[in-house]
Formats: sequence, structure tokens, C-alpha cells
Amino acid sequence: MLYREAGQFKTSYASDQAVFPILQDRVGILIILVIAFIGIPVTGNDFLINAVMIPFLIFSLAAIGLNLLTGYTGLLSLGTGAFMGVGAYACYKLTTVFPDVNIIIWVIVSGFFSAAVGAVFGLPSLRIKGFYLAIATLAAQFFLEWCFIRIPWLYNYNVSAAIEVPQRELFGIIITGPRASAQTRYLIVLTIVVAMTWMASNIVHGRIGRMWMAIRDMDIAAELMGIRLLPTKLLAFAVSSFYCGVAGAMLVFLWYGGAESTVFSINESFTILFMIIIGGLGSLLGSFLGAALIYILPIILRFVPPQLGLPLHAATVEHMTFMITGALIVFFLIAEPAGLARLWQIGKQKLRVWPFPY
Amino acid sequence: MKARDILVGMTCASLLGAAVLASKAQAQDSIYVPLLTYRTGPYSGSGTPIANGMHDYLAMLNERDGGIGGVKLNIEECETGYDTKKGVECWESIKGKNPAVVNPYSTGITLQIIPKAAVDKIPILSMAYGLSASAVGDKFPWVFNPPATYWDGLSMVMRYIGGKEGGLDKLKGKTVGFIFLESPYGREPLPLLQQFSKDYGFTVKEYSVAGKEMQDQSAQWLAVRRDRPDWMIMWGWGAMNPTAVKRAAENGYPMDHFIGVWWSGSDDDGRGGGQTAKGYLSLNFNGLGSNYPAIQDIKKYVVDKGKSQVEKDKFAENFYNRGVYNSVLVAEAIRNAQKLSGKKVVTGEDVRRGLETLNISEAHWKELGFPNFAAPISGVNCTDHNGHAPAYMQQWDGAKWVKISDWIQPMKEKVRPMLDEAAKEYVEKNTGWPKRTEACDKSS
Amino acid sequence: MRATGGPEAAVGDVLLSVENVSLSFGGVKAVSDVSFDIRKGEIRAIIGPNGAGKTSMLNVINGFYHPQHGRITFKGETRARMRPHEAAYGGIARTFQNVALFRGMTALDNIMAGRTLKMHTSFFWQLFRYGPAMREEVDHRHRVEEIIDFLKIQEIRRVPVGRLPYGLQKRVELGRALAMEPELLLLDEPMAGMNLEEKEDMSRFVLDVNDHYGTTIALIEHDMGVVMDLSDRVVVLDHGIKIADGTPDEVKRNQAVIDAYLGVAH
Amino acid sequence: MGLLYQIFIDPFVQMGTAPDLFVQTLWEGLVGGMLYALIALGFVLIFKASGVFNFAQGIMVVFAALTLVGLYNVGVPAFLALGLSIAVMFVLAFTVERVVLRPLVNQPDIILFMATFGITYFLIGFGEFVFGGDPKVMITDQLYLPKGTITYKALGGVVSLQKLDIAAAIIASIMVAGLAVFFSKTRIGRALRAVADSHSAALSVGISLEQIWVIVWFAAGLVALVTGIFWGARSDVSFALDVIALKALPVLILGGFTSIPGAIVGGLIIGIGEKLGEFYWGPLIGGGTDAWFAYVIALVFLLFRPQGLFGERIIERV
Repeated sequence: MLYREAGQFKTSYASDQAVFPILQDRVGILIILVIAFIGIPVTGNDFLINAVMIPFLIFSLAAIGLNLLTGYTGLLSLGTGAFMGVGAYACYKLTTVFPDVNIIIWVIVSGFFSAAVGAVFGLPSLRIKGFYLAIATLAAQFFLEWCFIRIPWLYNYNVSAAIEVPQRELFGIIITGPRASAQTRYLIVLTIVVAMTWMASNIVHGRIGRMWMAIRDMDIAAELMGIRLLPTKLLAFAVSSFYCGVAGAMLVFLWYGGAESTVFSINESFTILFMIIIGGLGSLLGSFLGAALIYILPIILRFVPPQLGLPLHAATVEHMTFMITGALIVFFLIAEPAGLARLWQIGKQKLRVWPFPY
Repeated sequence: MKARDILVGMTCASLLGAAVLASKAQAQDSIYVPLLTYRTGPYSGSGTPIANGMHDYLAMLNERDGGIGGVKLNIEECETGYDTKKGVECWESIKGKNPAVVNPYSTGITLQIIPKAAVDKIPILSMAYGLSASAVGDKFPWVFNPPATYWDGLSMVMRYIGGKEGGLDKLKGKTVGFIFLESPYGREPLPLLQQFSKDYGFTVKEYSVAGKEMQDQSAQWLAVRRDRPDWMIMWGWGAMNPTAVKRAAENGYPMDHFIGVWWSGSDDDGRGGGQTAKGYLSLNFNGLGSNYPAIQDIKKYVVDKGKSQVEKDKFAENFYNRGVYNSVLVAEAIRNAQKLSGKKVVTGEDVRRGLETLNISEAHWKELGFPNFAAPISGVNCTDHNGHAPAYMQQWDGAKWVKISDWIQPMKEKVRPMLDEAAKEYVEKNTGWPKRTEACDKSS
Repeated sequence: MRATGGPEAAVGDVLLSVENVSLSFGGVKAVSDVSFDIRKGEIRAIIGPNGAGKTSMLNVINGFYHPQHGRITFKGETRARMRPHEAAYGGIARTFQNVALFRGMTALDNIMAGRTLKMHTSFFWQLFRYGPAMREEVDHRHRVEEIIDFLKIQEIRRVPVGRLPYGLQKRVELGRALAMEPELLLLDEPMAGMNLEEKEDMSRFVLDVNDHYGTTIALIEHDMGVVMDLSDRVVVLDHGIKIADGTPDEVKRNQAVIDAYLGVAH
Repeated sequence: MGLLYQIFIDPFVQMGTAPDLFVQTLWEGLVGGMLYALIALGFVLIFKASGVFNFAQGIMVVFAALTLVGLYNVGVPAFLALGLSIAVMFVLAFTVERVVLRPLVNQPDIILFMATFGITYFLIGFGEFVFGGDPKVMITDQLYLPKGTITYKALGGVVSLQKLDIAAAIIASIMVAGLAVFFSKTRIGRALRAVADSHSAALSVGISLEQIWVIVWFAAGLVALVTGIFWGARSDVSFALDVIALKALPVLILGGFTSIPGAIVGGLIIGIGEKLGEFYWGPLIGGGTDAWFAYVIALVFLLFRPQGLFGERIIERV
């Protein structure tokens, strides 16, 4: 099918204001969704679903969360890991105190706890920005991490200070805990991620998204246009943390099956940040592309060189991952600050005029 | 624009490549032994020698004997960085490749994968670490932690202290400090320590060291100075150990009253403090030095052939030998499994049976080329997945470790009931924990 | 289009007045004791040499700077200081000396952003982009398209403004200000850096806005010709002090003004 | 009541009854703070001259120390290794300028800031790749650094000071004094200060911006090396130090981003504050407070005095 928009005239502003105005894009999304919802669970092996797809989707959601804050609103945060942690611990407390309520509800509700905490730590954003704010979010990161260890109530006084995921069911199907099948967990994760991505897309394409981007691009002009900075920034913090919180809860309940505080360390914050830098700041698509690249890079390094007859030590893979990630960040910031998402657009642009580039 | 084109191309190519390769299946004519190791990050100081030891013994079996029972071992390391998260990722990525046994090498990782083991039918060998309660075989059929649990270890330390004080009842009114890494590992002995404190009437002071602060520790040791504990016990790991030893010496703490568990006794741990660390004590259960035929074989078949990552001067250090010890258990479990199942290429289920019948007598140790290397492993069976073997005390003489005691037996009578209790509690907490269905083999 | 007034609104009542405003930054006086007023429907120019305090004056009017002394009366309400969102809600819009567009957004989104004040659907509907949210989006899109047509920038709708040439950026910025349907439009050097043709276009737009929507305009401009052609009344600042106020002709003949320009410029 | 007593009375009673421990705590805080201050100093040098907020400064400390020890471990004599490490830091400065800074010139600050994350990660991977990830013992003896403990019997107890820490304090003071002289007396130093104000002013002194960047990054590299030596001597050299190095960020908030005295005073305040807080008040809330103390102090500062103790007020313009 050729990628052409010729002949597609918009007859109303409503259709022109749609998120995907071009028919081929809508068809493309549909195909991807069909593959994701039917193709992968039916044909994919356990490794693909469990070790690649589930974490990829969860990290994508966290990356979307951070992207709403950093990419769309221009507020750099290094506290993503901790906000994810709030979601995870909130979900753990909720499901152990009220075990009868369905776990999926608690996964979503835990996002609200994360949102509240995020909004509190977003308060300084009125007075400070840029790397000042980044340092302020470090306070959130380290303080919350400390709470995850020193407030035993949060992990039900387990001696190990770790949280373990209890087994929960939905319509008689086990959906959490070690006995839940990869397919089930994958479908739950996918549904939540798709729904929340759709909502994020609605937000950023509407009034709120424009307010956020206005603040990002020129906060003074935005303020003089009547956009109130503090509520808007706090909303960005809250929504972003909501996404991160749900991602954190899913990370523990639908992927790891248990966690200790170190899961939500500063390194997690950096990983997510790198995903959006490489994927593309201010792009939902970029969040997915960045998560794919950062998450799959070590897997590539583990599998590709041995096939080429260059076995790498496990530690070397780790070192290479660090080096390549670092180099990629610098490279992208220099060559294509808009990240993979922009490359994708350029690719599409080329396809649109192909085969006659001029 | 050029750079962009290259970027587009590279990205597409690598994503495609990954997709193709990741889905490639593994041929099974060897036994897959994944090793969860860490040679990077803050804990690599402890992790690297162990990783070398584990790898090199198995590699030696491949080189010298052509594997085990004629089947080559496919040894593959997965880097965890002592990070629970990465450990779980390792588990997820290896579980499809029919691993014989998994050595998580982190209590945190062990805790996370214990529930997965039964489902994925992969036995876990958490050698002298992990969840103490997992020694209870009828509750944890897939988890093994020989030769001794942390609770055994703590009881040995108490026995040693009792010996020095002239009886454990003499501890009444004294203070015992416990400095530990803030992690599931460091916290594991806490319940038993509290129990001891109740039983013998001493006060416990806890000093937790967060991973971030482990290279500093000045606050903790100032508090030690304030509290003046009579004995200090340490459950430390990685860069925490040498720093703690150094800070203890700086603060004038009597080093011969400072006792580390077996994981706080690597050569690097003592070396960090050098001469000032003289007198520091730690538990150990494996032999020191390279004076064993099998260790010499490792040197001959692996190290000298350049097939090891170990630095020459770190060969056969304490933690290297610890790694070797671990691999001996793995190898013997696989051998048992081959015997029990009659198969050459054994699966995780077979190796589980092999571990359950693990029995290494003194004569067998000698046969393997490790005369007097370690205490016999005799107590492992279906209900006891640990064996509660003894350990000995070693002391840093300023340059190396010296064995200073005989085998110290754990207080099994005290530990075992508590283990049963803890296992029961664990099962109650985890609703839907499956009953043991695996049949029990007779010990070989 | 306008909420109040209309094309027929004649030059009349005082819309905004500043009285005895003084503003300083750490001892440096930017504006001292300046008073003037802006009447409904007029085009009011603020001129003066570099560093005269013109931009600071605009910043005081729309609440970005808070003067140490003086009062501002806007639509009959007097206050010591304006706050940015109060000014915006009250109907003051503004363009900037160095274009302050939202560079990462398209021209359309920039102008749509100008409608923010007028949009009210709740966060909940926004989440689903359905029902009231979608209706509102389409309604405002209609208004924005009118402005786009008016400014003749149809073909650059979907272009991120960072990639537009300077002249067009200025035009989009004007569009964004117009989208707020202001009663008072502050233009800070709308023609700076433009060639003659662009200046003529822009002048026409300014006059059209004043005519068509009846919007009161206050502008800062360096090009004397433009100022004299466009404005109804001119206030002249120099070194933060008001030195003249009156019709273009009066100001042109004012000796203080001539001195200030000769003395500073060349 | 009991809680109030524990918060407001008991810690001071403890200070009074065991003054030796109080002095010791102060000293430990001072030493820790000095190391924070040295890292912050590296930040300030780079920020002043290039406006780049160099997140990688903490990693440069580890990298420099690791290079030194790594070279020594492969058989290079200690002082030659020191010289080579200095050379490596120069190469690093040069490379960073060429590969990262120059292509990113005129980009928004935040982009440069994020680029230094990239440098950070690259250095971690590169350092471990070349020298291995295991912690290494600093070669204090070979560099003729003093070791051992000076113990004073005073204040009804014992106060023990590490000779090494004293040496670190002295060398750090010399270095700061040297930098001060460099900035005020030499031509390059004055150019550096000029560049902080305006880039064209620097050009008029006849030094290109590129050269200046190399120079400040190199200077920051030297500061990192010195810091790394002393820090490495206190604990072992490994990348586990990087999280502690992050504490230099709150120090900067306290001291202001452009002030050298600010960096030092800020470092000492945070060092002493977190140790006193942890020792006397930490146990009340479970201990381990030094993990976040510095950041929360910085947060409070950001809310009430964003420009720091010594920074200048920022005026926004349109």
C-alpha cells in the first residue's frame, strides 16, 4: 500500500483536528494493534512475551509519563524511579489491605497516590526550572527511596524489606503471581498501556497539551497569555506521576513479581530519561521507540556478537551497554535532538515522496 | 542529513537483527548451566572472584573430562550487577533454555525467584545465602541452600563468642552490634539475632548501611563508638566490607571482636585495611589456597590456557575457592541427576532430584581432588535442603587469611524449629502456595 | 468576534491609565514617574531611544514587572500592580520584541494556544477527546481559521514555527495575540527587522485589526514613518522619563524629542 | 513530651556529656564536606566559564582515580602513573570539547546538561571496560601520602584524626588558593572570568572559546584527580562512589553555581549538617537520613533563596 495522502480532503475541522488525520496512519495503527493483541500472544514464545514485550510496554508507559513532564512541559525530572516506586508500594499496600478488590483496579488507583506525591514534589517548579528543578526532583528520589526502606509499614514489616506479589485472579484466571501465564499478564499490560497512551495522546493534542507545550517553549509568553504556571505545572507533575505510578505498579505486579527499594533507584530514573532523550522529547511515539532501543540494546549485545563469532563476556556486555547508551545520548543530542521519533517522521516523509524525491 | 540517514539505517538494522536472533532456538546437546554473576557495579569486588571460581571449575570439567558424564556443559554468565531487577530479567531470559540449575548469587534475587522456581521447574541453588527458611524441603522443594543457612552462620558466630566469653550466659548485660547491608541479605539474620538477644540477655544495636553510603560509613562507626558494643557482627557485601574493616580500625575498635559472616571474608576485604585490619575475623567453609589437586587442574586446564578471566595473583583466593565450592555442588548435583534419571542431558527437574540427594562425604571430596577442602555434606534430603554443615573461623593476619578454629557446629536444635516456623509463616503469607507434589528420592 | 465593543466603537473613554509609575532593578531606574493613558479604540505609540524603558512599560502594563510606585487603572479598576493572568483575563494581549512564539508547536497550535483562556472543558472530557471537549476544539478551530485567513497564513498552518522565516513568525505571533480577542493589544516592535514590503503588510494588519475588530492598540516602534502613519497619539520616553505626549504632529515638533533622538542616535 | 525531649533536649545533652564524640562528628562532617566541596568546585569551574552544568564531574572523580590506580596496577611507577593520569584528564577535556561541546554550542543549557549525562554513562562503561569493575585500593603509600591515626586524649574521651584527612584538607586548601591566584593574577584566568560575563570579551583577550573550554575542563579534571585520590584513600576506588558524588549538586544549590567560596562553604555546611543530623537526630526516624538530608536542605533553599548563599539574583527579561 502506498503512503499517500493525496485525495484525502478534510471536510470538517473535526476530522482535521483528529489525532491521525491521514488514513494510512490510522490503518497502520490498526495493524499494529491487531499484531499486538492477537499476533504476539498467539505466535510469540515465552521469551519474547515475558522478557521483551512486557517490560518494553511497561517502560514505554513510564517513558510516556516522563515525556509528558519533560518532553511536553519542559520540566526535567530525575525522580521517575521514585514515583514509580510510590505506585508499586501503594498497590502492594492496597491489595494486601483490601485483597478482595480486583488487582487491576488497584494498579490504576495506585497511580493517584503517585500523582499526589508527584504534585507535592512539583511545588518547587513554580520558582525554579532547568537543572535547579532536576536537583529538586533528586530530593524526591532519595527521600522516597529512603521511605521505601525505613517505613516498614509500607512493606508489611517483611523481614527482607521486600514486597512480594500475592496471587490474584480475574474471572477465575490467575493474573498476578508466578502462576499467572505470560500471555495473560501481557494482555493486561497491553490493554492498560494502549488505553493510557490513547488518553495521553488526547491530552497532548488538546487544550492541556497546548498549555504544557506553551510553558515548555516560552513560559513567560504563556504566563502573559493567561496560562497559570503553577496549576498547569502541577497538573503536568500529577499526570506524569500517575503514568509513572501505574507503570511502577505494573512493573512489580505484572513483570517482576516482587521488588525491593533498589528497583526504584536513581538508575531507574536515568534509564527512563535516556529513553525519552533518545526516543524523542515531546513525542509519544518517541517514548515507545526510546524504550525499545534502550531496553533491547543489551539484548542485542548479548545475542548478536556471539552469532558473529565474537563472544562477549557478560560484564563486557554491561560495559558496552553503558558506553553505547552514553554515546547514543550525546550523538542524538547533537545529530537529532528530536530523537528517533523525528527520524521516523523523516522516514515517512521520504516514503511520501518516494520514488520521486524532488 | 547524512548523520540522520546513517542513524535511520543503523536503528532499523539493529532492531531487525535483534528480532531475528532473539527468536532463534537453542540446540540441546549440552547441559545449560547459567551463572548469574556480577563483575560490574559496587558489589563486583565480591562478585568477580566468585564468578571466576564458579566458571573456571565447570570449564575445567569441560576441558579435563569432557563435561559431566560425557556431556559438555554450556556455561553462560548473565550479569546482574547484584541488582535484583536485573537478576529477575536474567531469570526470565534463561528460563526458556532449559537450565540445569540457577545460582542467583544474591539474596534479593533469590527471594524474587523462589516463587517462580516451582512454576518454571528450575531448581535454585542459593549456596549459603538466600532465604534461610527455604531449607525446609517440604515447603520449598525447588530451593536448596547448603551447606548452611544464615541462621546457622549466626549461631556459629554466637557459639564462637560464647567460647571466648566463657559461656553464652556470660553475655547477659553486654551489647552486640550488628552492622549489615540494607538489603534482604543483610536483614536475613535479624529475627534469629533478636531471639538470641532474648535468650541470652544481651542488647542488640543495629547499624544498617545503605548501598549508597557503603563506601562512607562514618556515621555508622561514630555510632559504634558511642554505643561501645562488646562484639560486632557484620553481614556486609561488596565495597561495604573493606570500608567497614577500615573504619573499624580507624575508630579503634578491637578487631578480634569484629566478626564477619562468610561473605564478609574475601581477601580484598582484609586487604583494604591492610595491617590495621589484623585480627579481623570471619566465618568460612571452604579451604584456603591452591594446594588441592583439583585447583591445580583448574590452573593447568583453564587458567594457564588463558580461558579464565581471573588475574594471576588473585587465583585461588578465598572467594575464588568459594566459587569453586559452589560449582562442585552444581557438578555433583548434575552427576546425581544423570544417575537418577538415566539421561545424559538432564533437565532442571532431574537436577532438583540430584540436589535433593546430594551427599559429598570426606572420601568423595578427596576423590574429587579436594582433600580436606570442606566439611562433608551429608544432611541434605527431602525435608532438609540445607544440611547445616559446620564452618570455621578465619582471621586476617595483615596479609592473608589464616584458619584459627576447628569446625564450629551450628546450633541446629535452635535454628531448625525457627526455620520450620518461618517456612510455615511464608507459606501462609503467600496464599495459594502449592503443596509439595515432587516425589522423594532415596539419598545415594 | 469581539466580546465587547465592536467595529463602531469610536476613540473615546480611557481604557487604561498608568499614573506615576516607577520601576527599578536593584538601584537602576528603568521607568520613573511616568503617567499616560490609552483610550478605547485608538492606536497609541510608545517611542523613544534605546533603553528608554518602553518594553519595561509594557511589562508593567501586563503585569510581568511589578512597579515599586504608581497605579494602573484598567477598565475602571485601579491597582498597584497587575498580575499576568489578571491582565490576560481582563483582555490584554501582547507580542514581543524578540518573537516569543512557542517554537516547538505548529502555527495552528500556537494560535490555538491563544484560545486557551476561552476554553473550559474539564480534564475528564479532555482525556477522551470526546463530547464537549471535541465540540469545543472544533468551535475554537473555526475562530482560529478566521484569524488564519485574516493574516493570510493558510499554507503554513502545520509548520512548526521555529522553521518559519522571521516575518511570518511575527505574523503568527500577532495571530496568537488576536486569538485571545483582546481589548487592548500591546505590540512590542512589530516591524523590527522587516523589509519594506513586510512592514507595509504588517502596518496594514495593524490598521485592519484596529478597524475590523475595534481593538485598542499600544505599540512600540522605532520606524518613525510607521509610527507617524499609524498612530493616533504618541508618548515619548527617554531614560525612563516621559518627555512628550500628543498627536504625531505635536510630538514631531517637540524640541525635547528632537534633542533626545539627535543626542542618542547619532 | 517524650518526643519533644528527644528532639530538642536529648541531642544537646549528648553533645554536652560526650564532647569528644561531638568533636569527632564535626570532624567527620568536615572531611566529608570537604570532599563534596571539591567536587562542587569542579562543577563551578566549568559552569562559570562555559555555562555547562557538568553532571559528569562526580564520575570524572572516579575515572581519574581509577586511571591512576589502574595504570599503577599494570606496572607503571606511581608518579609516572600520576603524570599519565593528568595527561588522560587533558585528553578527556580535549575530547569532550571536540566531540560534545563544540557541536552543541548555542544549544539550550538543558540540552548540554543532558549531554553530560551521556558523558557520565560513557565514562562509567569505558572506565569499567578498561580497568575492570572491582574496587581498587588507592596507592597512598606509593604517593607518599601519610597514613595512620593521630589520637588525642581530650574532652573526656578520644578524638582521632586520620593523617590522610589532614593532608587532604591541606592540599585542598592549597589547590583552592592556587585557583584563586590563577583566576585573579594570570592572563588566562582573567580571560576565564571575562568569558563568564561575555563570550566576545574573551575573544578580545585573544583566547578562543574552544581553548578556554579545554582549559576549564582540564582544570576540573585536575580537581577531580585530587579529589579522587583522597576519596579513594578513604574508601576504595570504584564507581560505587558516583551516588555520593551526586551530593555535590545540593552543595551547589547552597553555594550558588558560580561562586568558588560558595562551593566550599556549601560543602562544609552539608557535610557537617548531615553528619550531625544523622548522629543526633537520625535514630529518631530510623537512621540513614544522610541519604537525603543534603537534597532536602537544597530543596528548602530552592524555595526560599534560589540563587544560593552567594549567587546573584536572576532577573528575567522578555
